[in-house]
Amino acid sequence: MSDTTPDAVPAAAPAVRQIEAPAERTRRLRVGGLMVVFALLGLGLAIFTKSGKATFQLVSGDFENNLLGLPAQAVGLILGILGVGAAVAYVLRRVPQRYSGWLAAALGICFIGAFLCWAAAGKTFPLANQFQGTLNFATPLILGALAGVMCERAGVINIAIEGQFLVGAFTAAIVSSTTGSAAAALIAAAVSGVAMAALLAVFSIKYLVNQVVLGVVLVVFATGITGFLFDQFMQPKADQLNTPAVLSAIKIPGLGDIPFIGPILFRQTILVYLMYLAVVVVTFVLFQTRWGLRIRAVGEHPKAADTVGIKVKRIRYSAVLAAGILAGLGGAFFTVGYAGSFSKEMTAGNGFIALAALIMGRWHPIGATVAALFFGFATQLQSQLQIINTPIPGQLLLMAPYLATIIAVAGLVGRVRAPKADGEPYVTE
Amino acid sequence: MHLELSGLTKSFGSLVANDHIDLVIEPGEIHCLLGENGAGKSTLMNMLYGLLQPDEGEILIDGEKVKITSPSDAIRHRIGMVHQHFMLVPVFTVAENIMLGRENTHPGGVLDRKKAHALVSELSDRYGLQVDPEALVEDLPVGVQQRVEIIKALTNDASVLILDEPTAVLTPAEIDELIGVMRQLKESGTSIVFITHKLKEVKAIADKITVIRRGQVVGNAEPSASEEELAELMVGRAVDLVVDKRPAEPKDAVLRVEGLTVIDERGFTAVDDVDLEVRAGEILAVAGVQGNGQTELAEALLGLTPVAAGTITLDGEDLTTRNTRHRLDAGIGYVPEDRGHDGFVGSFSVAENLVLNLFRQAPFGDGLSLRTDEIEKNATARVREFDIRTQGIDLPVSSLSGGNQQKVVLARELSRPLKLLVASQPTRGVDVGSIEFLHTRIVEERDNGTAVLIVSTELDEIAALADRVAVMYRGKVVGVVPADTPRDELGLMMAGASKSEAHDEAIEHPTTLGTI
Amino acid sequence: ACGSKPTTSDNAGGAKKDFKACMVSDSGGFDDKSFNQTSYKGMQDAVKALNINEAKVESKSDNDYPTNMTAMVSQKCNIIVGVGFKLNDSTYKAAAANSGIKFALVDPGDLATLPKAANVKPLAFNTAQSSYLAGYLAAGMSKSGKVGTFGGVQIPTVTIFMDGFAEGVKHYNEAKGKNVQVLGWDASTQKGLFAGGFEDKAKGQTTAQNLVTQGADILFPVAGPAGLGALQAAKASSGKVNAIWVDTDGCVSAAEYCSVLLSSVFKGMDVAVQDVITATVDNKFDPTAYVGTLQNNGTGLSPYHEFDSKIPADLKSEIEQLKKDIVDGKITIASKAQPKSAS
Amino acid sequence: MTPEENNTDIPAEPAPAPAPAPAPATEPRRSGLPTWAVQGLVSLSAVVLALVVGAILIIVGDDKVQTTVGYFGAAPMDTVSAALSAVGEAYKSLAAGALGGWTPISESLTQATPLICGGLAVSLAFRTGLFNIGAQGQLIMGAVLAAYVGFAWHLPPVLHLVLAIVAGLVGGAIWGGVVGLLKARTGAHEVIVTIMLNYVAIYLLQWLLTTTTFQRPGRTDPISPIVDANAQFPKFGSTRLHLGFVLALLAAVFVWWLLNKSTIGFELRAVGANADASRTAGMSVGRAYVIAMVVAGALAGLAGVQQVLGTDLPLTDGVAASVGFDAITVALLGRGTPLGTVLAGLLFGALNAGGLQMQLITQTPLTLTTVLQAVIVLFVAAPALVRSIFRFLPKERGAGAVLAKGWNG
Ligand SMILES: Nc1ncnc2c1ncn2[C@@H]1O[C@H](COP(=O)(O)OP(=O)(O)OP(=O)(O)O)[C@@H](O)[C@H]1O
Ligand SMILES: Nc1ncnc2c1ncn2[C@@H]1O[C@H](COP(=O)(O)OP(=O)(O)OP(=O)(O)O)[C@@H](O)[C@H]1O
Ligand SMILES: [Mg+2]
Ligand SMILES: [Mg+2]
Repeated sequence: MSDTTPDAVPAAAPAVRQIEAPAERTRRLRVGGLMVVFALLGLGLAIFTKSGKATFQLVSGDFENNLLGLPAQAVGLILGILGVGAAVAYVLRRVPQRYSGWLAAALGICFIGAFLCWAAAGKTFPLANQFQGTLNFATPLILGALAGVMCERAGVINIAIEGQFLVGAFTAAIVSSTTGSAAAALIAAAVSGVAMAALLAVFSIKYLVNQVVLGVVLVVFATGITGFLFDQFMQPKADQLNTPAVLSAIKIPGLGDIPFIGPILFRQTILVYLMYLAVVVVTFVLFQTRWGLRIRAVGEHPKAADTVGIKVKRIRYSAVLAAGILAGLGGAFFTVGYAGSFSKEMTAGNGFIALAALIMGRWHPIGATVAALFFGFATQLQSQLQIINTPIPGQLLLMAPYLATIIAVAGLVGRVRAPKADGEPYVTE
Repeated sequence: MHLELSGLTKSFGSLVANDHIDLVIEPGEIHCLLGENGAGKSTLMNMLYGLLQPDEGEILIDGEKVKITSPSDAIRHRIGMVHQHFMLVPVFTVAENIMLGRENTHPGGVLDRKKAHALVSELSDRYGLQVDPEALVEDLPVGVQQRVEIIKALTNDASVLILDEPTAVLTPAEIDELIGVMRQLKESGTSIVFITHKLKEVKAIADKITVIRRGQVVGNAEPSASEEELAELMVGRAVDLVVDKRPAEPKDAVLRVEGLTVIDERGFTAVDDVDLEVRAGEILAVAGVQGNGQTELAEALLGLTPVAAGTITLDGEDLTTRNTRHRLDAGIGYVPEDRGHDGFVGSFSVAENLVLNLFRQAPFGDGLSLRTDEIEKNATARVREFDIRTQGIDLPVSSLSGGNQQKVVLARELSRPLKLLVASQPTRGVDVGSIEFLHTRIVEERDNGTAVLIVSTELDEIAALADRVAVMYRGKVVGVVPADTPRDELGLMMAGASKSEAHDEAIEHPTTLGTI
Repeated sequence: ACGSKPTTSDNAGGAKKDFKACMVSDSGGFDDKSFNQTSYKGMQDAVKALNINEAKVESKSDNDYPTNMTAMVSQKCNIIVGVGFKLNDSTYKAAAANSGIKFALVDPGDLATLPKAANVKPLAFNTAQSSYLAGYLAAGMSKSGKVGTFGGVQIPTVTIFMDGFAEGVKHYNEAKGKNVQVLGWDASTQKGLFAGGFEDKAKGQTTAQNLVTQGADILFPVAGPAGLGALQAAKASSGKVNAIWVDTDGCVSAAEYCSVLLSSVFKGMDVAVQDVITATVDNKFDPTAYVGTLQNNGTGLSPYHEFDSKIPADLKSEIEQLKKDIVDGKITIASKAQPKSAS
Repeated sequence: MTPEENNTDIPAEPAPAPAPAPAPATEPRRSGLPTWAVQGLVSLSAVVLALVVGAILIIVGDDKVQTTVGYFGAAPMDTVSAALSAVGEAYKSLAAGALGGWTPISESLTQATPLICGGLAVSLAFRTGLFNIGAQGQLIMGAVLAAYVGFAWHLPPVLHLVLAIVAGLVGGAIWGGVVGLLKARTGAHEVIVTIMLNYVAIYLLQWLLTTTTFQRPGRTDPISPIVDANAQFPKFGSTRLHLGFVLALLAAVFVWWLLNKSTIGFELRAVGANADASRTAGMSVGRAYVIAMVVAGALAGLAGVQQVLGTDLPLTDGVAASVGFDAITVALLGRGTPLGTVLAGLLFGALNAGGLQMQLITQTPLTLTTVLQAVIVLFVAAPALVRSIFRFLPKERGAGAVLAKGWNG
């Protein structure tokens, strides 16, 4: 560096911020406004909460012990006030910028707490089961979303998660029924997921098919082919071909005995453990390994990767195929992982929800996982609320998870940025 | 290493980008490639680096024929390259960018970040190229990004290093720094192929100069040749390097900017309390190294970036909160810096792009529907007037050469009545012949009484056009100086020195280029 | 690849009678594990028993009903069975235009509001009656004092089961002075638990699981394939939770779950369909609406199968008695979803 | 580089040999055929290939073939003839059901009607850089409002029909507009919002069908009354084909005009192709998103209108069938252009109509039609693959219309 240039600090180094960027301000007011609305809503619910105790069940199905009884209205009011505090602090910028995310999270917890106090006043709310169900709903979504993360980080759009699910579910069911082996079923599901992924990979990477078109088509194709095979082969011999054994829960010694969370998290099937593993592994692989570095490079700037000697297409193939394993396993959840036999279109749009989770989670494995859990939580909550008979109409409750997702995306997540080269085939001359 | 390119030929469709090119690079020599835009320099180097496959011809290393079918082959043959466009992953850190493709790993493919950091530190110490290994590349100013690119190329221990226009984004001081690195490499026996449009640099460093025109080698020159000689050899005719213009006759201030502050998306202050005035009939050039707020300044003038504080008035009308469309209609013409990104819609036809911000108004639109015939008539006229080389007005603009794309944008903006023209890097990527024409048009616009604001990183262009120069550094205007301020002084101001500091320093420590 | 060509012709049953029975499914398809599937079984039974021809067509969407009905008419069917209330309009329209063809409609909804047609026989089922017995059985078998039910979508053909079930439990409570609770359905407010659809089996299972954690130990899912998720949940509970299936005898249609099924509320659509085809073949078609009841055995409780020995004899005989009382009109069921017979 | 540039003389250097004629090996074969003809040939080949794939499935699934394979060694020709007759029968009935006379043709057109409108909804959004997965929800809302006006109001002829149509357009436009508005205002990704709104719409419909306002009087089933005769589309002769088909074609013409001949369309296409340049040229990207989604929603709403006013369907929770999703495939097959969408809609309509007939005659499951549709689109989207199978096909010049490339528009 020549001595005439004072230093090597970036020219656009963060200057002391006196003025808030207009975009930042808009965002703060938008998010803050939403937070205030929810805070007031929470407070309002607390005011109209029936007096009496809200009982929370801490162990699924245990009505005698492990109950947490709270004075519903008092707790609701406290949470409501805390929530209003958090919202106001956010709007008025009373905490440093980087902690403001925590305020939103705090408000979320306060609101849900106040809501539960309101809904459960005088009743018993199965809290443990709330988390258990969240996990059940979220497991395939997480696997699917992680598959999407792998593909899209490498620059291949994957709208076909739903199709991969269907094929995985079908294969797992048929293999489990014929071999009786859970391992064989899971392996077969993974292999079938890879087969679908191979179609995605070949058509997008080799034949340069528009990846949005391709994804949609693969879903239709998977729907058609599993439907056709179901109609022609599986259904007529359902007693031989469609009686998969469902994986049984395995308790992890030690961990499974932790109060409250042990039974929720560590008495699960192998598939759920594989899901945990997948979250850790995908995150680790993407951000800490050579392969992951290369995957992210080819998804952001394939030409840059090419110029340092990386085989762009080879990395893309490997990422898409590896993702196929995850999506196939996600599909297996629908049959051998949880619900048993296969039926047509049984994945019922879950693959598209996984896609939404992937986008909502900003193409990050942890973000996608959180988004999937959020969705699972909302779905489970609506189901539980239907049982304890809240004044909210059932159909409105059924819509709630979807509306909640829209509110979260519009209010909190906002604009997201996909990997730069996502969807663009790499062509060399 | 002795490198020989023999009869290399490459066509894109019907365009022959490289036509039987022969070139010899001796060990330890700095070999400059000169040529106008689109001459085929990058194409040639991309073939050498394995990014493009030649249609014909061969590459010989130390007399032996080699096939280079991918960059990894080139790397294996110890060829390194700094590309014309950044080959950095913006969302990666410096260290990640540098280790990419040659990662040191722990068992199991886990990245060894420590080693990468050590490598970055080692190289940046050895060549005096300071970078923070942990910084995200997208947060770095382009000059520093270029430094990262150079370090990246150096990590490979290349015997032949190709530098494709690395200096376009550097300050004079940074260019000096780079020249130092190149000399150091040459000492150690590395050969360098150096591509640049700046004749001063060529003269400062070259051992040998090869000139390419329209895909063919048209000759060699000695570093001692004059700039005019080199330019003539490049373009194929005598080139007037100085724009012929009368002194400005400025009138009332048209644009008045007061206390303008722009905060970018990441919360950095990109434009910091800037006051400016541009008068009718004058050209104000905003000089500065890329990334010092000029882009944001121009965008704020157009309403493309929200303003955090300050006011913008045009002919007395406060425009600060008006939208882009209103400002365009109020008489601001705009040539954006990144034309492929902001200037035109590549998949739209030439005719459509020529009315991209005019299509609503008569005669092109009647409120609801488009007048296709008028749009075509306009296109035909503009294409003739601005000598836009295209096979037809209904071809997509993306099929035009860069210079002609730029002409489409300028033709659109200059063909309507303007009060203020804001042009960022108006001639970037345009060949010398067209530069002449475009400069003349801009000066004509000035002479018609339009206020003109040029943003440019090229001191040559500033010298050619400006009536006054405002130098920006870290979002602030560090000074407004007359057009005839010496290059070294401007260069120092671009690095943050105040007017007086720069003046003294320039006399004390002249740069290599400033003295030529 | 090995083996030799069989010599017999596949038309072993000899020439078929010149009669064609036809069926149009609704958009659920013939594999819906519900009324389409059961109705189709009825037609197959008839085809086998009577040695007649058949044709069937599955509808992919609501759009297809009129088309499919017309297609069947052009197939020269002698009787066309439409499945589900969504086919009402197209069936009556086709019937009006083709007086020579007989029609039957499975589950056509409210009989009182159906048009009159001499060649259409509605086949309705008062499953509230049999579900009443199921509710009583469930209440009697519940150890936890809580029983649970959920539906696919809130429509009368679903809620009729849930109504009857809840009333049966209520009757048990009144008769025994107990307080067995029904989770998932409140017959008085007509609010309850729904999975939101019939396809998502995993969702059905979690929904069922939610009932279980609320204490329910007998499940009564009325959600088609999604309801199978409840049987899976019961199976996974290793004996703690049991279930009662609907529409068909679950021990036959979903045999892998027989071990958790106390019984099933069958809806004799297969028998009804077979009967109407048989009657038509015999020229005894009669357009009077058929309502499957406990009395005519058009609906009822399936055998207890594996639970036969576990259900107390007292409970069994009380259920028998209840059945008689319902047949005799001593017990009336309130459910508004019951088919009101044409006046 | 233009030829005249080549002729500028170059001083001090020997004049270079004129550039050799560009005929490198990489240059693909080109023919004199116009682009549309080449595209047509590729599409036709794709259909042929899809039929081959379908034939394999038919053969594999055929009972007779399965039996004869059992003794393939003994009498291989049995298997072959069984296979041939299975495929022949199936495709014969498919063709007959789709094109075999005026009634089948009218049936194909009827099936195509909502697909065309839904496809246009997806296409228009595509051209603006938006991926509208929400045609399903928009269609449902259109059907709800159109049906409501159709059966709850009682108005004179023409007026009633017009108002019902308008109501349907409004319903769809609102449901689509919300997506555009959220995207413009908050950046909420349209893919997420449309997926979620599809679910909201279906649950809303399910709920409405339990209310007395929507239920058929005297019925407790979730089914609405049929709309008044005054609000129904007139039919062509004794077929099911109705005026809605003409509306669908008019809608296509409208979309064509909008995209290619109007100032708004210019803006929409510009935003879709390059949002940054459009913003720089003074266009409001947010406004374009809102407009595109409102119009797309209205088009999908029109598809919903056709479902309830055209084929005299009452409103049920199955009123949308899977039209909204099939519409995506139709739009993609039609490459986002109005004409392409119409043609793709007609093809899919024909396949649907033929598929029902094929099911009826040969008991081939409807899912085969789904497979055929997927494979056709797949091959059409991969001309390189089709060309590598059918070597005689010439290379096509210029790409088709721009479709969204990725999530970032
Ligand atoms: N991938 C490509 N496809 C088609 N034409 C191309 C391609 N790359 C380059 N060209 C054309 O080839 C010619 C040579 O381009 P090249 O990039 O080699 O020029 P250059 O001498 O490096 O110019 P510059 O000084 O602007 O960098 C130009 O006319 C350009 O338009
Ligand atoms: N695939 C392509 N098809 C047609 N023309 C192309 C293609 N790729 C590049 N070009 C043309 O080649 C020209 C040169 O490309 P290149 O990427 O080298 O940019 P450049 O001219 O050096 O631009 P700049 O000076 O802005 O860096 C571009 O202006 C573009 O018009
Ligand atoms: Mg170049
Ligand atoms: Mg250039």
